[in-house]
Amino acid sequence: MKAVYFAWVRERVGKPDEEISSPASVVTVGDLLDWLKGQGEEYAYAFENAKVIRVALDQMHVKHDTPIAGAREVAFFPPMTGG
Amino acid sequence: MKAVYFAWVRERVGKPDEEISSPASVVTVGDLLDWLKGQGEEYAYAFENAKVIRVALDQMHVKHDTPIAGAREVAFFPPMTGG
Amino acid sequence: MSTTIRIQREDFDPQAEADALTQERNDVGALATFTGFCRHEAGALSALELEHYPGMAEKELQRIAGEARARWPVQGITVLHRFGKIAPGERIVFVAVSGAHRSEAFAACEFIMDFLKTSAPFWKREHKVDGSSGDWVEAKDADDKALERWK
Amino acid sequence: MSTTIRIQREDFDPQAEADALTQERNDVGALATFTGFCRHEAGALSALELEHYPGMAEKELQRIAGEARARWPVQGITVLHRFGKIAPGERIVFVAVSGAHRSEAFAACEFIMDFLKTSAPFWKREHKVDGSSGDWVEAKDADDKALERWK
Repeated sequence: MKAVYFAWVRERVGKPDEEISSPASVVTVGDLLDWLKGQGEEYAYAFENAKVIRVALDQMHVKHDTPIAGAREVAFFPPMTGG
Repeated sequence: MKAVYFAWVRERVGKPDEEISSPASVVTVGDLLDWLKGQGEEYAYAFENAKVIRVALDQMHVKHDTPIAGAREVAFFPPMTGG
Repeated sequence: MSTTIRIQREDFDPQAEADALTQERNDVGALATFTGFCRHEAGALSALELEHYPGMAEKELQRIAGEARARWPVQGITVLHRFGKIAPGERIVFVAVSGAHRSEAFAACEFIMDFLKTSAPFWKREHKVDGSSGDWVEAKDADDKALERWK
Repeated sequence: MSTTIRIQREDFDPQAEADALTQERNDVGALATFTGFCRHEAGALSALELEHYPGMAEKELQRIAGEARARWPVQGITVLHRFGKIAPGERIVFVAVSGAHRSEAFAACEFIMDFLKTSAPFWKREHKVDGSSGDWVEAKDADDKALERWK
């Protein structure tokens, strides 16, 4: 699965995107956030306040309890501030 | 007092404006409408449905129970349809 | 904090009016505009003829703009309204409101249009393509109802 | 019934966009537009930098425009959003909605802006005149609250 990061999430993780491969125990978006937090200091920092992180699966907004099954792209970003 | 007429009120009365001089018994805008209705067929036709006629005294909207005292210009017209 | 009211026979340039509002000060964050056009009415209409009450029309638009300012902290307000014969597809009215934020610009712009419709002294008469004329446009209940949200 | 969504680095021409909407069919009676600008923030800001999620941003704007169409019988919808560095006074976003009547054009235009603010994937970072940068603009409670009126 391709992970993409935007705005300060991207800055904290230190890269715009990467391939990730989570274990079978990771079922939901929330599980994935928890798992990512354990992947290094930069991830722990980016996702320290996981509640505020917005997530999109294949470019559609999803809630943290949504299963990630089948998604090719997962995006993590702060609340939007366009317009 | 100068009376001015607009839209179909003007067409029915047959003139855009005129000087009018109402008797002392005419106190309110409503009295003036009643008095005008008696001034000829064209006025009776223009003001046959007096309820719908909008009135302005010195270019300010007023209700029919407003006293006309002191006004220099009275305007009669249908509901507005601009915009 | 300029208020511009103009009633004129000729067409106007919405972009020039918008630019005037947004370039006059440098803290504009939002510009809401409304333009009203003469509809074709399925091809039956050759023109609308707009009559107005000179003097009072300007005063009413100034009064409505003033009420909008009393309700919302907007910056510039521009209200333009044409009179005379207006062909289908042509502009009739233009309202633009600038402000720091969008909600007040939108609200003031729609408020001004709603009150303009029901209290600015303009009247429309239809001219048909068959050469007949004389039908004055009737006031719409929907326009009176539109005022209720501002109470 | 066209919907135009564009996300671009360069500025746009609001009048050309408005003309495209109102000249594409001849029964347009109303055009509501909104333009959002980069504010000067009392002179402290040298630019805003807008990051977006390519692909998803277009999809979200299409989705929002579609929701507006499902709610109101509007005609044309145009939504333009810039990305990259934008100087104070420059345009950031433009929404235009045409329709037969004003109430639906106003409502759809404001609805699109309200949802764009909270669900289109754009993020603003401030660059200061003192050369410092890095402050990401924080999302505002007012923007979340603005959605409540559409429920």
